[in-house]
Amino acid sequence: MSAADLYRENVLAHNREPRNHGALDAHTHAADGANPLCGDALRFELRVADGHIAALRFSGESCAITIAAASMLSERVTGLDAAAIAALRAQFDALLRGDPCDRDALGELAAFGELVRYPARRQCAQLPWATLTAALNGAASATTEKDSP
Amino acid sequence: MSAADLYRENVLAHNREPRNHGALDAHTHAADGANPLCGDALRFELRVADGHIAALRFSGESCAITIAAASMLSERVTGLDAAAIAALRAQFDALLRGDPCDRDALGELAAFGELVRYPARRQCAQLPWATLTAALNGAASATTEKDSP
Amino acid sequence: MSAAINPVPFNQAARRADFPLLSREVNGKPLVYFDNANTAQKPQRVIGTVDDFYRRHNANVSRSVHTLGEEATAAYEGTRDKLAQFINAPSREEVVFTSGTTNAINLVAYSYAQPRLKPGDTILVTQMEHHANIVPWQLVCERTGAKLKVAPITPEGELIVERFVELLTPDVKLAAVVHVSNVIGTVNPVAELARACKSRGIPLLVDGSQAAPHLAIDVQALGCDFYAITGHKMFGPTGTGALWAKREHLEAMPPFFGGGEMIRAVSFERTVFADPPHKFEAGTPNIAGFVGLGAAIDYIGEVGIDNIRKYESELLAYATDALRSVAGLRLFGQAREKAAVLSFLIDGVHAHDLATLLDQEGVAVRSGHHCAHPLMQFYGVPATARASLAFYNTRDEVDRFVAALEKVRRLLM
Amino acid sequence: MSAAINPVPFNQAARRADFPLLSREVNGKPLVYFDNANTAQKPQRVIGTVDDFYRRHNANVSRSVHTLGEEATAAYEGTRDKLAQFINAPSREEVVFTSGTTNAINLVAYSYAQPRLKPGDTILVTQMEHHANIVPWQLVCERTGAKLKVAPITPEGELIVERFVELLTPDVKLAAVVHVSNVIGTVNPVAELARACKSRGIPLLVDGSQAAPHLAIDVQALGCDFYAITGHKMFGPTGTGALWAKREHLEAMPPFFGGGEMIRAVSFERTVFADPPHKFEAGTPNIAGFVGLGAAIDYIGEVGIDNIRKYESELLAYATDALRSVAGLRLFGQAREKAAVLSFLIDGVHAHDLATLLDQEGVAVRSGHHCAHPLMQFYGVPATARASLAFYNTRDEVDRFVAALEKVRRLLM
Ligand SMILES: Cc1ncc(COP(=O)(O)O)c(C=O)c1O
Ligand SMILES: Cc1ncc(COP(=O)(O)O)c(C=O)c1O
Repeated sequence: MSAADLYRENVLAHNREPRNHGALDAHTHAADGANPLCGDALRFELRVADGHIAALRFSGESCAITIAAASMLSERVTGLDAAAIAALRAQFDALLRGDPCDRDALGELAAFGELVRYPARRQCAQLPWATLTAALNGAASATTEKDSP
Repeated sequence: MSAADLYRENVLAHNREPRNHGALDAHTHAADGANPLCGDALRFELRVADGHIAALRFSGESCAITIAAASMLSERVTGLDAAAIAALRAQFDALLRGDPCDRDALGELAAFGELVRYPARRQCAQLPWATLTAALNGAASATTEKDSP
Repeated sequence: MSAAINPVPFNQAARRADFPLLSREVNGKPLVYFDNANTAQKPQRVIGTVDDFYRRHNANVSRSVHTLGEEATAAYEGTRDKLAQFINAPSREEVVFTSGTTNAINLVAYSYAQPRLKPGDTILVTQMEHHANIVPWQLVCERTGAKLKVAPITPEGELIVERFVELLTPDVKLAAVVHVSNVIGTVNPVAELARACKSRGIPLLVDGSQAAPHLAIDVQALGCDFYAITGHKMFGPTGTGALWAKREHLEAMPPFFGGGEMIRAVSFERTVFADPPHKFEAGTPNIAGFVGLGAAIDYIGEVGIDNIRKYESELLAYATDALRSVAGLRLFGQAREKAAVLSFLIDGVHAHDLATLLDQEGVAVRSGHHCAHPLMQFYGVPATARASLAFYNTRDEVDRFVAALEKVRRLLM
Repeated sequence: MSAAINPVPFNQAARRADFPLLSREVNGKPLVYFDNANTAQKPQRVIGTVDDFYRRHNANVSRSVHTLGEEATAAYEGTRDKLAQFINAPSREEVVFTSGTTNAINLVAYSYAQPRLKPGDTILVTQMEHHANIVPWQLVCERTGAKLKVAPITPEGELIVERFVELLTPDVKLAAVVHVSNVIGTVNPVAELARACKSRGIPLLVDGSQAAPHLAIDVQALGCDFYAITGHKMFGPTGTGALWAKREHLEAMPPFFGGGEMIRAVSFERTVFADPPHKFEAGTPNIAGFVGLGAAIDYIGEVGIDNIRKYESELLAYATDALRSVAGLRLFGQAREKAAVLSFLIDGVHAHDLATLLDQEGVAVRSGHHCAHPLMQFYGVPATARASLAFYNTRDEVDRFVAALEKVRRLLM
């Protein structure tokens, strides 16, 4: 299947067995994200210590792109502080736009570079970022509407 | 000029020197007609005796088609009663639609048969009829809007 | 069956060839266009008519007396005659041109409902409505203090008619019902609903967006008060549509948009409005679009709406059977009277992933809420995938669609 | 003059050849199309873009995830970027697509003016407005108890700016002014009016229908609050247009039409609306039309709006001189800043007879009130004939027009 470029093995694997899935007891931050494209919902719960993410979990029913992005994201940002996450998000947004970006810093998340060819699906990969950022900022909810094509 | 078929000599002559033009003292019926296509206005004043038109006059600023039609009409209907006028009007409407009609009965008015090719101008020739009919029916005003293409 | 019933011979392959876009490839595969409920493709006759209009007859219809203006007006107003005939309206003056169904329903909301509604009044809709037949009523309710009531449906996606009728209490000032659901294909028993409304003096608006391309419409036989259609779903150009309404309603309704073409005389002191339908048609309309819509109506007439309905219902039966063979597939909507629209999900697979991966196989389906959030809430899903068929689709396309589905399912499992 | 000022070389004959309709004959004569203020002709690029859209990319823009849907969305939303650039809007989100200027102004009337107006308030317009910039305000005044005030003009057809400014009293809640008159061509000093409005906190709406095809528009330099345009007059398809409005206004305005595409979430209990511009764009838009409008904007850019303006002003001077040579001809409107629109009458000859007889000579002009009754009342005539020129018109056409006028005059005298 030619969509194997987007739905590549590691994306599918993260979708099948998402890392850091579930609820996080005693979280310090949380936010609910919504993708108005389809009504999908995502929840992030975090424990922040000394300004760094000590642990995080996500839940919600979503598409494979959102779940894989959330799963990869959860691994990538553990231990980082808000500034580092914001910098990484900027790299990720550049990736989706097809602009030059630091693929090494993004690690597995670089898989979503294929979304350049799927503008309508970009929000799916952006929802975890929007939700995580909302949680870090103390906001209760986030939507990807503004990011839509 | 190829429009000479519509603007033929007798039409132009009636426009230049309309018959029965002006106001009618001691009229028994009157109505104002408006052509919404252009804002043209026409006024008919009649003296009806024994159900027949004894005299009529028209006034107002209008296009050559309206004036010529009013002028010819004024000559043609003098002496007729409402039923005869209605019958003649039906013939005239058929003429404009290009349907079979009694051209002899219409007399000079048959010149307007050329309006088949000018649907936007038909209202101009219909305005005198609408105004005359309104006056006969005791209505104060008439418009040709419903007759528009 | 016999020539008397179906007088127009139907050559499906020839008809399919009338649609240039259908020969396109997508992602290296021949396109299977199964997103017809979203918008339909256009036959060459429609495309060519629009093209020809711009090349040879383009002019404004605003009462120009020159030749181009008369040609444009004749073509544009000709569509009004065709549309009146297409829906069997008693009179061409009852056909108001709009930019689509959404515009048509909002016109009724602002110009009919708004002046009539007061607190305590209600508008009755159904659980299966499109947002276009919900949100305008919510907005007018907010402005007037009226409320929305919702008639329930069965899990199969059929309106529960007796509940609908029970809800027609004296507080109901308008009922608004979709003729054919864009999500689950249900064909509602509009004539029956109209009778119930009529006997209670309640006007009925019918959202015919999805009906016009698939079945014969007869507003007089249906007995409704308002009927809304949209041109782009009936093989016509985008930006076209119409509201049919009974003359008495149109005459009683105040004008909606102000501007040129809808007036008889304007002064700063007093403005006199034109008669319907022009009273509701302010400004320069989508002239080329409506001329194209006329060609679409001619085209449907030539194909034969009964041929379309018959062919599509056979194709629907075939597709339904084929989908049932897919493991873990859940079909939404199994109404007895149903248009060729199939909403579905595959266990454990999200609708968007389905749609994206099907697209890689050249199959265009829609995924999402289909502008029918409340129906999604009823089924307890955020989104579905939807295959909506037209008479130019084929069994072969259904087979390719199902094969692609199997491939996608295996990939994602 | 120098290449630096006018960088795009302008080949008028080549540009004229871009418009297929202009090679048409009417009544056996080569067409002279002088009805551009009514609607403009379309270049091949626009016609071809619409055609190609229907043939190869047609799909709904409603968030489809399939390839056709993404292509259609990219093309459609691409026009929003182009339009934002064309009028120098600060942001693409401030560009709301409408079916035309009439729709755009009515949107402001219903969604901006209506909630703000109360008895005693006024809206200020001018004596030279098109009905589209009068009647929506009359209707909203009727609904709210507000009143219309009218700024006067000189016999030459210029707005009396000091009177306009004097009328900007605290009761004025909105001023609405045409940028370029469709009847007499006057170009109003919008930037100056906007400054006067702004210093008094009064929002200014500009009806730019006739400006967009003729001169460069920069809404930021103009300093207005709302700017309305219509696509069909700027060489684009019918049924397209836009309202530009400052973001703060769009955010404060409640939604207007309800339906699909303008919501974030719908339930029967609570509906959440999308952000501007989508909040105001309910339903399926005129997709093919807007894709074509993008091509029209590209085309204008290629020709060069400054080339257009310069060429047209020379043609206007030539046509004005030529008309002055016709015995008994009265010209309406002699503003110093004037677009190439010539309204006129010949003594003793009615405008309709002029138009019909000119049409026999292949010359298309409009006759009537031009949707500007109050301006006709100002001049004390029921109707005028109007020749409105575009950059594809030529001096030779002006000569043929004047010759035809002479012929008509002789016939009718
Ligand atoms: C000055 C002016 N304003 C408004 C309009 C209305 O534009 P539309 O009919 O495209 O809505 C026109 C054109 O008819 C116009 O010339
Ligand atoms: C059932 C139904 N109603 C209303 C609409 C709205 O039609 P439009 O978007 O053409 O205004 C649609 C299509 O989207 C529909 O399917």
